[in-house]
Amino acid sequence: MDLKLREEDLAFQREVREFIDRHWPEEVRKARRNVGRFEETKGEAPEVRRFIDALNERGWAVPNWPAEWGGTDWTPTEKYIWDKETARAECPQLSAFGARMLAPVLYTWGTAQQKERFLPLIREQKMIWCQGYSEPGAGSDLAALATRAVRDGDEFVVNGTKIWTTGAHVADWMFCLVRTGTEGKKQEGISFLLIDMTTPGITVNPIHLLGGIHSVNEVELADVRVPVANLVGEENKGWTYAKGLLTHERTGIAGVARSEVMLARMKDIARETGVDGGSLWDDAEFRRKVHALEIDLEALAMTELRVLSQVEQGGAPGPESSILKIRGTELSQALQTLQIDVFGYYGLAYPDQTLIDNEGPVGHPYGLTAMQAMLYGRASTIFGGSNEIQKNIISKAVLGL
Amino acid sequence: MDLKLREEDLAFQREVREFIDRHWPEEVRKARRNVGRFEETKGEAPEVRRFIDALNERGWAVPNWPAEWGGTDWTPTEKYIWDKETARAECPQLSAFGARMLAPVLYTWGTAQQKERFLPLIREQKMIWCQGYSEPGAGSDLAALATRAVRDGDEFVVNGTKIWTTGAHVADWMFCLVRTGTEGKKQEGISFLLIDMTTPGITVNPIHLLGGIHSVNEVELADVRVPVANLVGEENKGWTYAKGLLTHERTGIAGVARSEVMLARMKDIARETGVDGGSLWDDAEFRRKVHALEIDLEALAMTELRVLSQVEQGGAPGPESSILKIRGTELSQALQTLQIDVFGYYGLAYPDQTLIDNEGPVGHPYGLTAMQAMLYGRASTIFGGSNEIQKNIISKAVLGL
Amino acid sequence: MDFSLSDEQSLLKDSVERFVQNDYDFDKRRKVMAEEDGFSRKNWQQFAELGWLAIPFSEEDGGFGGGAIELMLLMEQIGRGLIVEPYLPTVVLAGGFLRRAGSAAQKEQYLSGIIDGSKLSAFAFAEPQGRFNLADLTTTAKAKGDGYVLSGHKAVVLGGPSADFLVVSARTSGDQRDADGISLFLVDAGAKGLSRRDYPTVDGLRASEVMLENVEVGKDALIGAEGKALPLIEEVIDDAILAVGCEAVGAMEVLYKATVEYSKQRVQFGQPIGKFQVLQHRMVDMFMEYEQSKSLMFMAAMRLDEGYNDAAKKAISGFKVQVGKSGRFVGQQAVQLHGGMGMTEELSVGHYFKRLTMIDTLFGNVDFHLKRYGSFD
Amino acid sequence: MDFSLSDEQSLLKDSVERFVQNDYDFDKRRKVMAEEDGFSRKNWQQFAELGWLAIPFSEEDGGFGGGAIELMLLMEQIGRGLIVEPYLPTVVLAGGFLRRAGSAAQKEQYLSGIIDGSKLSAFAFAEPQGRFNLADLTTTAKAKGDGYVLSGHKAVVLGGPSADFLVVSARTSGDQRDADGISLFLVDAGAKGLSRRDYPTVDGLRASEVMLENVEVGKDALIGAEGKALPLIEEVIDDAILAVGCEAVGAMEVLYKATVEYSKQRVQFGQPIGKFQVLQHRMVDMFMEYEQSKSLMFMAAMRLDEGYNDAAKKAISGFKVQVGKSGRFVGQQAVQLHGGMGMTEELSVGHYFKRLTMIDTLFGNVDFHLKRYGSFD
Repeated sequence: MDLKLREEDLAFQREVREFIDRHWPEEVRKARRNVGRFEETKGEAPEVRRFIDALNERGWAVPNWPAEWGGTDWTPTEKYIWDKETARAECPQLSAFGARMLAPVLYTWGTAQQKERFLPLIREQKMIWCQGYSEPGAGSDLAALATRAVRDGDEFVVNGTKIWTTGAHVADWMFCLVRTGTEGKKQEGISFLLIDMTTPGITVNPIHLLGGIHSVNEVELADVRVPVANLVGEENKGWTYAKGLLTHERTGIAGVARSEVMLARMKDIARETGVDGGSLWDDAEFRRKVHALEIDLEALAMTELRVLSQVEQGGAPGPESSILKIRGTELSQALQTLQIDVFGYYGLAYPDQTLIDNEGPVGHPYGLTAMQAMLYGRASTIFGGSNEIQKNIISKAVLGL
Repeated sequence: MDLKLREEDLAFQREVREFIDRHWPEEVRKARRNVGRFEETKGEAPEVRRFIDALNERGWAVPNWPAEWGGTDWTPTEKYIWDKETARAECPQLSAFGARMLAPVLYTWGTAQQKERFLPLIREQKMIWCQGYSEPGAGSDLAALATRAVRDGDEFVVNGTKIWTTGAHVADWMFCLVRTGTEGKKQEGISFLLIDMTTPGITVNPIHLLGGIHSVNEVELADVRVPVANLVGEENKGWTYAKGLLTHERTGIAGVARSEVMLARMKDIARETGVDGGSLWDDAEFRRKVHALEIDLEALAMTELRVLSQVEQGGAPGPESSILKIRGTELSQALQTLQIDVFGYYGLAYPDQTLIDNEGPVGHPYGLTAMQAMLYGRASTIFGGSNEIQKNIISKAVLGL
Repeated sequence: MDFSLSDEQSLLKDSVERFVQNDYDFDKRRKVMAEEDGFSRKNWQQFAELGWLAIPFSEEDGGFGGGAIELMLLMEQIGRGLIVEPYLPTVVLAGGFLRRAGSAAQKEQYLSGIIDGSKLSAFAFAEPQGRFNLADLTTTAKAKGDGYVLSGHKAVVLGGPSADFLVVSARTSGDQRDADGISLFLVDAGAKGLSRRDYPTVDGLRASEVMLENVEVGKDALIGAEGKALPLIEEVIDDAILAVGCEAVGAMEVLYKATVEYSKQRVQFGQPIGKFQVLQHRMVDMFMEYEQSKSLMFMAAMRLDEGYNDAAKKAISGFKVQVGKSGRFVGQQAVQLHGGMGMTEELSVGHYFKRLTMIDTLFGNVDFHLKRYGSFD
Repeated sequence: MDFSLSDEQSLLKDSVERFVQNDYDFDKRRKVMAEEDGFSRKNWQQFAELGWLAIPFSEEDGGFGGGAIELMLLMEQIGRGLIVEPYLPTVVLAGGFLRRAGSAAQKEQYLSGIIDGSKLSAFAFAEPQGRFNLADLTTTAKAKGDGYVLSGHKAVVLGGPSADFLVVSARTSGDQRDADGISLFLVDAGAKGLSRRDYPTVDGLRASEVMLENVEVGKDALIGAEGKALPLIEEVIDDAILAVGCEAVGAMEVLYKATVEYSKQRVQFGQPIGKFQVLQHRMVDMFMEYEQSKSLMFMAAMRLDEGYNDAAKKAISGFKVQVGKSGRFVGQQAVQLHGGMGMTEELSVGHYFKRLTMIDTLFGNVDFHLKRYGSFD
């Protein structure tokens, strides 16, 4: 038992760091640090495009995919190092909906044509996807979805409403769960469809989240005609694919590296924040809170390593893997909440990005980002299976209750 | 709206204080302060007997009872002052099972003979009672009780087992819920019986609680014959009486005055406890915890006053009365837990009372009492309707869920 | 010991309650916030007509003679309606200084305008370096001729954008954090050398950074005695803490009740989510936090009315601690239990959450007031 | 990065696990505790035969050469079985000093006895006034002739009643809380001038107040260099913290699993209480606290094995903080969910709860170690 990286892993780490320093250099990081990034916007900044192109050139764009579609043959430790280093440098990531959520479904259950058509575009981030799962009546109870797809010749005619669809307003395509059968349990009769967002009948209505962030949408589908060729896998088996996908990506789910970055930045800012002739960092009570969270974070990081190590040994992740999402989101929310405390009265100040662009920030330049992170972060314990649902699952699957 | 006591209330307060100073003087309080009082023991200390006699002489033994049975005509404010002053001086109380729990049932639903026979003895604490409610299979689900009472002439024959019976080993009598009918809902068919503990067929088995405290027992009833004259109220209506009783005594349920005494003592001891050349009270983190609990306690005290004021105005207690027990027990547990922290390593030391009597305390003289309070205090969120059950009740009765 | 309201108090409470119910639903509030000032001048005139702007002022000054209880009743309803009109900066803060220490001339010039609704104001006290320390001032007021010259940077001045005049704390002597040497000045918003940067705050109010560059004021701009303003500032801020605390209590009541209602209607897994025990107990916890906060609200108001002393200060800080903790919990859980809907700007839930979060910061957060509370031990 | 055990480590773990399972059920434990010493000398001999008493000692010293991982594996099982035999005071504490700083003669006289099970020991370090400060010593050791004379009061010496010899910290120079001037001495339990008051601790162990009145020891009783013992004490105490922390992790595992089992069997309101969602989530929380503690246990042990430096100290303090918090929560909730049964001496639940509560105090509580953790930042 030891925590040391092996020599070959250290070499890999050096390689990764060199790549990042070249393609996502310190000055770019700094420049982007104080930009609220919770809005989904059409198009990318040129530096982001360059980084993604570099990833593709190097063959590192989609480390978890099968090698034949551009993935790597990295060991779990190497993947862990990659995640850690890119998070530390706050590198841009490929849009998760295509690369992390849809792609595994496609390369596992998609047709040859679907794979060839979509996977390269996803890998190069030239096609942006959104996820059509939730519906107004089907939130935590996802399988209660009611959007209907009725076969008409070699097309499905889709009618219904999707909600909380992140990035639907900037997406080229949507992958979507639709009801194609009504018999049996509600989990049966669900199919997995790929829908071109330019198809007639689709209306995207923006939903503004706390802080005015526009990231999610309501998507209305009225007689939207989708070629049968865009059905993934078998009809009525969509639930299986979606569920497989929900448990697919364990690495990084706890957001440890992101939280570590946030914690370190909070310490830096507290050290620079003057209070009563000293700094906020001199305040024992503030330090106590930071260190209490730091211990929680170290525990979570170690839990993640334990899971990683099991996977590395070829075993299945043990029960401790189930806590990663719950504890990860609780912790990031606690950090986000404490973080705005650092700014004192300036935590109240909330000029929007345009205002900042024109006149510079009010208070600390990181203030807006911190506030938006806190507000947007409340979603982390709701979306993607609320923490209450996660606990139901652990209770049943792990504790056998 | 104001918090000031009226002149007549202040006069009453002075009267109460004089009474206490005379009959429960400072030197007696001090002498008893460090004695663990969580064991139920047969007989009373002479100073306790003297105090109870004085109460009876003055007519203050059972303020809440109807005047005809020795109660007072105090206003709710006067009752509040009484509770507060006696708690502050840590005066002995009449055994709650007789005076607070059984008596209201008796003077409300008992026969004339029952009242005359039992109420004076309870008031004078010359007859000790225990409560036969819980059973091995009926804890939180009290109505599931299975102890049977079968009518045989002018007697009931009782068979079954009661558990968690506080003081059964020192009690003269037990009031007891028994099943006399099996039809309808489980709440129906329960009767309220008074049982002489010297009746043949009763076996009391001690249960030792954490810390070796002997306070509760298992009581086996094998063919115990109870005269029908000892049935309270109607047969099969016992649940109604017991339930009425459970909500009867609101005043003091939060234990605010007891917690205030504990908090003040903890501060005193912390001020006397040396740490690193100063005192434990100089430790900002310790003070922070104490003050956080003090604020909670002030809130609870005010909530209690709000309820009192409603009752004083002749109204029914509002929804806020429901939180008194939950918050009161949470808070006393938090105080008990923090309190043992004060003693540092001596919190580990646990000589029993005999050891102390022979050789004096190890560490602080209050250490044993504090530790026993912490251990015994864990029961406060379990017994008498667990806090989980309390929340179920509030959820339904107050929130309408 | 008496928790009942006088007839006048009941009338006041009913009047604000009615306004919130009839004239300030969430849609109307949204429209009001979209106005140029970020609130409605028409509403403000109505407040004046209803007499609300006169509440804390003595009858001699043309007011209603109300105390902490009246302020509590009003602010609790303001919290329930999430009212954005600048009652706090104008009436509680600026008005609080004028009624306590304003000269007859100052009262005539400014206080009458506050009462009749013609003048808005704000208190410029915080500074970028000062965090919650009211005495940490780098803004200076130097004697010049018969008056003073003010220079400095005042941060996050709530109500600043629409203020006709400001009350400004500045140092007339002493070092940066000295208790002595702090003075208060009345400064007209249009004064030469005064510039502002206006912006919205997270909870939908408006604030300004106020820059003072050699702003000249006369001797008559000084409120109270030169250099002795700190105790007065502390007293007025304690009023303001009571005010925002009461707002928080009102907001918590709305949130816990709205959550209970939502949970009865929202169906998931074939039943209303209010049938799930975990959510039931969570809502019981929200209810208890609200009730405990309300209890300390009563205590703080009653103590303040008994007189401004250590017991009152302690009660105020205790109340602020409770409201900070409870408000966070109730706000966060209301969002959580509303699911995605709680995250939207469209529903009111998130706006209450934001206001509660901000109230924790205003005038010192939980840590700050827990220490202050302990300092009276 | 490797979380797997070596074959030897697996054997060790299995061996202790088997002992706990087969030879240390709750009834046997009760009998053992009723023995005069409060533990079983027979068990202790078995530990010696199984080689457990040799684990941390070098092969040169007749030991097994184990490190922190081995200690962890053993202590975790000791925690699961709530084993009362004095492994901590004898092997971890006294043994820890001897193996690190004992002279050849001292090792021969004392260490061999620890390894073969013939000698028990204890570390007398705490004092009535010292709380958790290892350097706060009023016990003095004054040079006299060729040796020293010790006087003072040592508090709550765990394992004191059965110790054949004690390791005692005392001041040879300096003021009461100086880091410098602290020395360690080997003192035979029967030494003239040494007296004890023995008592049980809350968690069922035995401890002593040890009074030293002019106890004379030779120069050869000194462990390590005179006046320089504090860093050594800190290092050995950190070993002990790892040890009790691992015990706590073992105890938490037993508790959360026992609670889950109980909740499947205990029927109330017509169903097993494990079907109530609130209790389900509570048990999930218990499970998570256990897993997080276990993670930091691994980290602390691995850091210690990398070398005794600031990273190791920080990991130890972080682990102690986690175990303090988690242990309290898991212990309290296990009692709560067991209802009345959890309150009884008869069931094991309450005993685990008591041990977990006490472990939070041992060697510094959460507050103490949170501060120490922060001191490495």
